[in-house]
Amino acid sequence: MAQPTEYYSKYPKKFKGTGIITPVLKVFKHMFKTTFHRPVTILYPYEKEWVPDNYRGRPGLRFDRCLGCGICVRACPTTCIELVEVADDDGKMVLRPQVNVGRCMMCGYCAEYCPVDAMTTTTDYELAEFNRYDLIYDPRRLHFEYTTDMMEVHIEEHLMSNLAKGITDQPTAFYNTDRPVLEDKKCIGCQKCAKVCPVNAIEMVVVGQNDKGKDIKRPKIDEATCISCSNCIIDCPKDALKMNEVL
Amino acid sequence: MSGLREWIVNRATDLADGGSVCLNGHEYSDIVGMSPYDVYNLPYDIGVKVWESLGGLIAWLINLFVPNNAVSFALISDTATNAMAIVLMVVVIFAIGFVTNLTMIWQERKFLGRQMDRRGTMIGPLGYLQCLGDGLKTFMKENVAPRAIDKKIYWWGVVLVIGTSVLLACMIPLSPRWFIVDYNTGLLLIFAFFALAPFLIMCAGWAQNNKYSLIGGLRAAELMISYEVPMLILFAGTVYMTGSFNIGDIITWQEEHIWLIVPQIVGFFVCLVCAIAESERVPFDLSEAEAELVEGWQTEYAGMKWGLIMLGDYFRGFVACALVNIMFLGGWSMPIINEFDWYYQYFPELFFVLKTCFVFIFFITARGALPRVRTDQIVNVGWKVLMPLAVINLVITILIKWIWDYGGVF
Amino acid sequence: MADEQKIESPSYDDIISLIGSKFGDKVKFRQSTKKNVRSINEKRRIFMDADREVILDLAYFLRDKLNFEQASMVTGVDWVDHMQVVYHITNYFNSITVEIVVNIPADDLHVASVAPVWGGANWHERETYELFGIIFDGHPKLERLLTPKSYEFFPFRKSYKLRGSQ
Amino acid sequence: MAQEKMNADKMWLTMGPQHPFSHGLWTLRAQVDGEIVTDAEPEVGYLHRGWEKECEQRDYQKIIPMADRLCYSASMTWSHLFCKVAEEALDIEVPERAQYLRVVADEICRIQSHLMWLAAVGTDAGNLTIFLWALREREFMLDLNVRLCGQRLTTNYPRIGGVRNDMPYYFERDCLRGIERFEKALWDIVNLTDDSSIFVGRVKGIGYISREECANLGITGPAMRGCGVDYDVRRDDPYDAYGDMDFYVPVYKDGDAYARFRVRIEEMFQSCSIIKQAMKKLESIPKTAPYRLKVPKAIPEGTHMARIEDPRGESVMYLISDGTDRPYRLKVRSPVFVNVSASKRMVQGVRLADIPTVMAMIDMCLGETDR
Repeated sequence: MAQPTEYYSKYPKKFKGTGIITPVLKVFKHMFKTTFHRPVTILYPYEKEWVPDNYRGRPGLRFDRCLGCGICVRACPTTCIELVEVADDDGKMVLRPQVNVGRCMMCGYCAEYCPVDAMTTTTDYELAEFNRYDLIYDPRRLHFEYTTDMMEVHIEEHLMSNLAKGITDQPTAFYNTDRPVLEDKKCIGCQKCAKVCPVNAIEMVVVGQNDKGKDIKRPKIDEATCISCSNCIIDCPKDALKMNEVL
Repeated sequence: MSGLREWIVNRATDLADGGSVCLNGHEYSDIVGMSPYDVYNLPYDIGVKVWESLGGLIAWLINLFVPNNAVSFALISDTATNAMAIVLMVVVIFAIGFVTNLTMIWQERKFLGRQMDRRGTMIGPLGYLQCLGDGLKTFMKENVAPRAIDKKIYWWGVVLVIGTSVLLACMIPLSPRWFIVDYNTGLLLIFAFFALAPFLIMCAGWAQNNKYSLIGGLRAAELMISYEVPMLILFAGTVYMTGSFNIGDIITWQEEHIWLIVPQIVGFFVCLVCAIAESERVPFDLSEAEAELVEGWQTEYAGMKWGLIMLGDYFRGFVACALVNIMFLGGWSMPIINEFDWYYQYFPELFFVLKTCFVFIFFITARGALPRVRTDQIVNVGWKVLMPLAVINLVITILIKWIWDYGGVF
Repeated sequence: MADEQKIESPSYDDIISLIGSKFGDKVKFRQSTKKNVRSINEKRRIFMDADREVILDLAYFLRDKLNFEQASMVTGVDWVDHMQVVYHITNYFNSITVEIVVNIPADDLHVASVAPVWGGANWHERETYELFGIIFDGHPKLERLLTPKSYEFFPFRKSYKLRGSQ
Repeated sequence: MAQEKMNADKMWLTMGPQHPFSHGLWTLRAQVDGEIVTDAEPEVGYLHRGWEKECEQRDYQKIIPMADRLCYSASMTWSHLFCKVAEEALDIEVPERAQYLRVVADEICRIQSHLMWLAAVGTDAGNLTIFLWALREREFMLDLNVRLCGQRLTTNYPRIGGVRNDMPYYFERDCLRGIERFEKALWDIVNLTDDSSIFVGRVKGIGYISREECANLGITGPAMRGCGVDYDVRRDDPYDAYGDMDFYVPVYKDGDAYARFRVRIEEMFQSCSIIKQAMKKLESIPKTAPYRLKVPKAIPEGTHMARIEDPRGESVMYLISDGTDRPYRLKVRSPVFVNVSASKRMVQGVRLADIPTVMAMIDMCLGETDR
């Protein structure tokens, strides 16, 4: 059984009035000590404190890795991320996230949920600007030079079904397990899902012909390349697609 | 430049030959070699020297354009020199007092910073210039006064509080040759001025039309009344021992016999506590207790008024430390090294200030180590602890004095 | 009388049987179906629905007889067609928390105040009043607490829509 | 209320919202008769932002960082509490490693929150050294937060079904070192406060509340244990790994401000002991053990309630879910909200100079009070 500490046991004794000698001596001693040692405060703009790699500063982006899937946009609690069209290295227009750092609350969800580790946290916390518009970081400016492994936050979730089976060494994440499933009756074959898929995992397959002789197309989802971004689900006009959550 | 020097030397020789310049009623030619306890006044001397250069320069410049005019001769006449020297003496004394005060502010901020494990002031060499910067910043603030105030008392209250504080600081002699007037009731007068502040603070607190400042002002009066009495009783002991109200005499007595801290060790600590309370510093800063009364009696004083109040507070702190120094630590006297000739030639002012700063360390440490005392406790301590101790100290002093003088009590 | 005496640390079954015998079908108990929640497994939660009329009697009974000393929380819920007031009452000796749900019809938002019973319920009831408009009869000072006194609407009702939604 | 009766002897002092004593935005209107406080009226609501209503518009995952912002110094316990109530709704138990990590994080949070309180006590009593020394120690605790989860205050560390990340490889060393250092440094601050007759004289015997009154007014946390109620949610209604922890709940029967002060200091020592135990236990759990469960986005229909021992008292969340991914209603029971309602009772009869010290023992945090 736990015991109270020395501090607690001192109390029942009647207060003797130790006077002011102990604190005065303590403070005096500390004065001499810190005269010869450095005080704990640091001269901030000239000296900086070391921050570990997993520090959650502003979000960073690796432009090449990003798919433009928009998971970060939906994960952001403050809606400070939006997808904008920018030219990539080849001059092609692609969708990339742009972050309003003035609104960002550094929760790190974008880095955590990113399926390809394109979004990262950074150790950059000095974000003051003269202008509010300067706080909007476009995809190129989000680049952070010293990205390390610790900054790619990974989700290492375990499936409850796996744990029940006794498997404890297979960490996974939603983008590995969750896949959209089609409710065939509702689908009208409009191909929207195939167009919005950022990884081209949806392929329209002809499954038959209707009364007028036109092809009936149904999306076929390549489960290996799908990243569970749910763009197709959101854009589906008839709510035919649904996310199948594996637990 | 050679023309200037030549001109001044000629004029000075003329004047010296005439023998008409007076210093405190003594002939100029008599000054050199006089007793330091009599009239030799270093600030006045500096004033004379400065005016000789300054007034001489002006007179010479005028003389260049209008040779042998009356104004030039009037500027370097003995009457003008004496008058201007007195003005410059005040300026010099105030300047030195101001620098001393800045040093003490710097000392407090730096020492307090070290006690709290931070750096303290950082601007300038060792952070010395921070106080000047702060003063400049306060000076440039807008001079705001609330509408619903009692204007006359609001302004005169703060002016008089600051004025008496600065006056007090200038009245403290730094050495036998550094004073304004060498008056025989010196210590008594200082105490009288010191006790004037709570009345003014109370008036100023009332005039601001603010509940916090009203309570603060009343607390200041309460505090002062309880701590003025033990202080005066201690003062009676000192005066009884040394037999004089004159600060110079008190210190001379201590120099010749012994520092009063030795027979009056109880009195020294009582005096320290009283001095902290008199200068309204933590842990006795009830009148400006920022936890419950926002800034106490200074709540409605903004900008430079507040800055000057803070400056005045430090002047009062300096006076309190200097009083402890004069009454118990022998003022400018140093036990061994004052045997040497060069000590009284060069160093007494410096050592006085150093000793005062040493006393101030106690003040700083008390501020660093102790929380604020409550109102009822503060009065209890004043009347029930310090007052009896002061009386005991007086009794001890009387006994020692009797033994000293008559070889026995009866 | 032995019955009137305070039971300092009543057991789970005691509480249910005593309340059941005192209030009959005015108070209905609910069973939780949760399997993995520790406090429910170890029988430290009791869930019950009470009629609006008996809430004050129930409160006095809980405090004076069963020694439930502290009102952790009083809150309102807007179910659009009716409202609920939910009480969480705690006993410090066996740390059992009782959850009492009182249904109130939407056209008559009155319920007896338990602030005289437990002082801790005072501000919670004020808050529920200002946010849901439920009036607690017998409350010592039923005024707006968090929102400005000039408000004439009840912001936490479902009929009060927020601007913009995600 | 001022118009009730003109009384020339008494005056109403408004302390707050911009007042050095009110740590945060709130007002205590005190009626004083000279220096004696005869009546008081707390007023809150300056920071009311409809937190509970906001949550009805957000996904469960997105509420976690919002729960962090309920209280600046107890962010870990608040987000923990929200995850707790969501787990209760999902009817799951988190993996063992996550439970111990949560305990470590919670206790670090408790220590830093109590240090923030100690700093506030220092300023309220008029001594800045206590303030700075306590904040210095708090800074080391915040550094541990940074090591563990990447942010100093808004930790966003617990997740529904576990924690965000396992502890980094250097955390164990840093944490044990930091705790050992802290235990020594706390004695320094104890020397400044508890060994100083002036400080003890300031807080002893003021703000008395009896045990029955304390329980009835719903005061919780250290303030309650200073009044003699022997109750701690961690021990009596254990959650996560607290059932396995061996710690002592300090209780004083005096019921004055000094007893509340002592309870908090002793709690800091006990928190150190809990952290050491949890770190020892974490060593025995393999590093590859699961620490986070995959949970569905939507929570099934039902009403759920969870409670936790916040640094300031017992905090409760009451969640009504309607089967979607957003809560139907989320009610927060803030400990300070109830404690501050009892401030009227606490300050009656004390002196004006005692109001800051009495109220400091409540440890105000307005973010969670007004919500």
